[in-house]
Amino acid sequence: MIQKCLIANRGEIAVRIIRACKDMGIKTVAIYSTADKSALHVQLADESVCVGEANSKDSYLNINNILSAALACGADAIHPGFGFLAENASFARLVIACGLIFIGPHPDVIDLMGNKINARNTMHKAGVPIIPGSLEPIKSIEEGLKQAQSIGYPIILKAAAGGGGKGIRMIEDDESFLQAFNVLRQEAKNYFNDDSLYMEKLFVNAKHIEVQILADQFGHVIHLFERDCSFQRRHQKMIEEAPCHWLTQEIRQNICQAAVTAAKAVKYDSVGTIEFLMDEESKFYFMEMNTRIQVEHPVTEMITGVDIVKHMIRSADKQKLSIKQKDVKINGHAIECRIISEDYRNDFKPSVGRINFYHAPGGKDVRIDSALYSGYEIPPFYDSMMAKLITSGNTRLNAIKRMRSALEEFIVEGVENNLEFCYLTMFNSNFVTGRYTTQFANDWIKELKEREPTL
Amino acid sequence: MIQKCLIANRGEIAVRIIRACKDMGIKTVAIYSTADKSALHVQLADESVCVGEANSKDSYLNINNILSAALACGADAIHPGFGFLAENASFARLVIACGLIFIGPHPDVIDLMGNKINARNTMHKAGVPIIPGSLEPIKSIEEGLKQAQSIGYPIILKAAAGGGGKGIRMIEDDESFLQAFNVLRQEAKNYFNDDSLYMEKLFVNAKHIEVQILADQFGHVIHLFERDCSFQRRHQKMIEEAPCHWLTQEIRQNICQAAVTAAKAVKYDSVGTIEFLMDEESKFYFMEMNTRIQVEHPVTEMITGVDIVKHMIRSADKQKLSIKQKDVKINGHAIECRIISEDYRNDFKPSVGRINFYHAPGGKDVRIDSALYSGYEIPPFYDSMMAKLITSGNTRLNAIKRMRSALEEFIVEGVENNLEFCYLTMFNSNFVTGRYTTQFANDWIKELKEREPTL
Amino acid sequence: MDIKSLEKIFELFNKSQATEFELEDENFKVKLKREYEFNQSVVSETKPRVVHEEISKPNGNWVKAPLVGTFYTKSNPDAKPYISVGQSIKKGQVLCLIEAMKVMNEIKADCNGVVKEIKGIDGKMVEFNQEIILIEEEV
Amino acid sequence: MDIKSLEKIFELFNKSQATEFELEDENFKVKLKREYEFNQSVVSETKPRVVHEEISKPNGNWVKAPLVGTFYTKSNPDAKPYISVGQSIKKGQVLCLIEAMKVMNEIKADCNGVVKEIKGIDGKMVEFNQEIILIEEEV
Repeated sequence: MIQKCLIANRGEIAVRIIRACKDMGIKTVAIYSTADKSALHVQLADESVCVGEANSKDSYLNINNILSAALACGADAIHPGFGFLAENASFARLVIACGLIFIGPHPDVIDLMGNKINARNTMHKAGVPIIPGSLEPIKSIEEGLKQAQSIGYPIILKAAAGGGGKGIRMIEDDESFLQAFNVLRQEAKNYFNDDSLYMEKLFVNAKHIEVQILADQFGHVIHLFERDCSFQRRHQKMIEEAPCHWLTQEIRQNICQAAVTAAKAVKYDSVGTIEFLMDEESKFYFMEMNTRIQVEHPVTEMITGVDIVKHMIRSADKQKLSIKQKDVKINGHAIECRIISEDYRNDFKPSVGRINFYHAPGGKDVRIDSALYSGYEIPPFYDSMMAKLITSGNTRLNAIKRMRSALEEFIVEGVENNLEFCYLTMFNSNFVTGRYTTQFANDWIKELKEREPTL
Repeated sequence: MIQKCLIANRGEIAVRIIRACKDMGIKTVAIYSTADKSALHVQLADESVCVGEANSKDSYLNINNILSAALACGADAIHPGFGFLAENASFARLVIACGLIFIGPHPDVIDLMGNKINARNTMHKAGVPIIPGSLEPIKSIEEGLKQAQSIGYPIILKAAAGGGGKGIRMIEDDESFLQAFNVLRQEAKNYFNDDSLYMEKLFVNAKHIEVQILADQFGHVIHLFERDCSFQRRHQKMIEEAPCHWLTQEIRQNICQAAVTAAKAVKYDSVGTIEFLMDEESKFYFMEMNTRIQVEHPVTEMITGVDIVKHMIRSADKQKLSIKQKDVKINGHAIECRIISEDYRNDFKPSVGRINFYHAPGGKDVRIDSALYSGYEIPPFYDSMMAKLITSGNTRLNAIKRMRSALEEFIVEGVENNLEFCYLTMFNSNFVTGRYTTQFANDWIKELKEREPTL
Repeated sequence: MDIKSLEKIFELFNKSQATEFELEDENFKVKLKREYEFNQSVVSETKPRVVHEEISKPNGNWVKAPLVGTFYTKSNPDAKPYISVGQSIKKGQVLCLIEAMKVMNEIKADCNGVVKEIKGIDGKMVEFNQEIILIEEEV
Repeated sequence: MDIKSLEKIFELFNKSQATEFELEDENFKVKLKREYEFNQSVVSETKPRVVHEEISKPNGNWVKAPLVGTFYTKSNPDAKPYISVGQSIKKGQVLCLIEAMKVMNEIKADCNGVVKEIKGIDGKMVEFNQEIILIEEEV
């Protein structure tokens, strides 16, 4: 049984994990950089250790200091959260080599799914539909051009080791392919130290649908239904919901079953997500697998009641899944808005500073996962996500209405933020009908910009 | 269809009702006293009207000003919340006479249930078990003495028009009966302008169990299961939970059915609560009916998912109940702590002042209904309840654990409060086992006081 | 450095939006600093009213609505208004009506004086304590 | 400076929105400060440290832990400690060990000086940047 867990992260996800640990009677150790001395996760944990300078690479990515802290504090497990070291297989292996439990999947799966080409191949073999495109790294610019022509433009060119919206180019024609190929290859080398590229057909009006998976170390895999994460700006999710309004029962059944097949194919043994693209004809294709807890997990928790983080900890602790597929039911609808310190009127420029006044909404069917408090100083070194606001309702429209009034109540003063943007979105008719695709957010932001003088 | 609702209340319940109205697309009018100019409910409503001086009788009980405000603003309905005018039948009749909708039951039921002797008689006739005691007002001290002797001490002497913990005496023997009778009669006259008294057998180790009722104007009545409100200090509830841990399925079925019978007997047509006492042999007796929304309604909302306030508004708006008894299921367990500005170390002395810092807990399964914000000045004129913290879990123990860590996160600086008291209670073994009765809180407070030097 | 000047400096500082102030001359040096007011937005709505009262006080006394209701300047739509700005009035004279629960309540002057301003709007609601008519008292 | 004026100054300060006040003239100097209170509880834990640094700074420079690990004053349990309070040390001299990932890291003096205080505790963890040894530099 895990007795003490070090949380190798910061912000609202560190707070989320600390809360889960407290409920389970697990002691918590927070880590922090010199810039995060008064961050909320530090104050909520039982113990805390400073692991380095403000810059992530010196602190939240400082594997030596993090492991030393875990060992010196007597922690027996490490939860990586998301981002930072969450999908770093070498870190996971080191954690295990130190005799600690890594709260996440087996490092081999992280490796396998981290390389997007290997992931595509694995899924293809398992019979899970993948997006038309390369099955191995593109050898040369000439070969790539041929491949692109045979798939048909537009295509999307990606770094095999990429992720999180980085190392991606949309390609419209031969010319832009020739221009982009070597640039992206160099970028991939710089960012990920791996210059392998591959391509996929680009679906312009597609839905981003992902299925939440729970698995244990005894071969049990269940799904918690799907999320609709099509609201994206530059491949970054902003608003998520569960379930996906568009799906028929039959397609829901098929996509969730495909996700379970995918997870079983890689002997998945933790909490994870299978991401799919769904085209206008409701055909879906495997995109990638996230081998970690995700930002948007609360919408699934809201509609199923299942505590995903607790299950992740239990699975890592060699416990069997305590629920069966038939126990999981969809109850209503949930929406999440990521509250970020970015100025939506100014091209989402990040904003830092002191939260002079913070007031969170409350009441029925409202959940806040936040790392903020009145007087907190947002440091300029990390991600701009400050909080997540999640609402639910019997119906999708009720969840939207709840979100509207929760956003009206939400006050974050001192930094620019996207509260107003989210609020406006909750009245956009495309959003309200739920018939939006991955293209929508960009168009909507453009439209808002054009209407700005009249707003 | 109700278009605009005036909320004749303040504090967290006003905020709660405003939120429900917003979700339903109903415009809201807040009323406030001169002392409540910057209260949260005023800021959240679409409009607000000052209705009088700080003292409740000049503002929140100022029927003329409240009705004028409703008419002048074009409101078509008034929600009274709880306390203040919520169980004032004359007010309800005036609201209706003004052509407005009173969001509550028919005034005749308020009257009938407001007189506790009539309520007992009505229930007795309907076959609902009542506590052994008087069936009509006690005519004289001599007759009362005889009655008390035949019931057997201890008994409880009550004002027929009383409520909210006022106009009540516990009587141990003949001597204390003779001492108390005339004093209480005078008190009843002063407080309620009605000196009728009655008596009931006093159950020392009893559970206070109440059943939430939903009804409409078409004769439909359903229950939302029971709450355990046995945690009371001086007849004031402090911590509530749903469902009651102690009940077998059979008893639960019986008590809920009795509540439905009770509501049908009085042709109840709104949201209400039937309160029962349950003795050590699990026999239950009707105590009284609350013809209003109650403070503790959120625990029932947490386990059933049903929005009680919305149903109350719909029923007043002549809509049929949208759910059936078979749709209502208990899902897990929920606990509520009333956060009050009282100093538990100092005999729960009320405390007023400025909230220098306010930080509410968040995360999964946590609900806050609060009227606080950083910088808010608590006025000395009203109830000491500042906020309600509600947590839920798959099991009662999980709800308790969630409550513990939520209380750890909760910061209210500037006024004395009972956060620490609630926190300590969550570790008390009698509370944790759930085997506590109405006697428990008083003993526990005494025990804490004795242990105080060592705390 | 005398207290009078100091008083004035504090007053200027308090009224200003400055968060820091320093003054140095041959004889003395003063320094003032304040923290940012963190809940400005929430309480700001009450501020204009305060400022307003301060400015208008010197000119007279506001008659405030003693009850909630509909404000009328005349007894019926065709009648002449009870008062107009600039008019002299006598103690006890009717200034306006406030209708509440279908009852017309006459609001009367509690001193002799001159009407300086009428803020209540004909046919519109007035809140409790709302300033409706400004009277400069005759002395 | 008489008590009356002081009283007045306090009064002005208390009433004002200022959190800091300084006044200096030929004869005297006054300084007033108040804490800005609203999030006291949340940030208070960092305060003792700040105070400590202010007090101890004049006496020397703290050697801070450059990594997270276990602090040792000696190379093995039976050895003599590397340094003791009062001892003179030379630049480059080993002051202590910090063990991290089973590697012993020698922490060396970056100046000549005298050991004034050892805050690291033998066998206990040190955080990044934690003050471990206070050295008064020799000049």
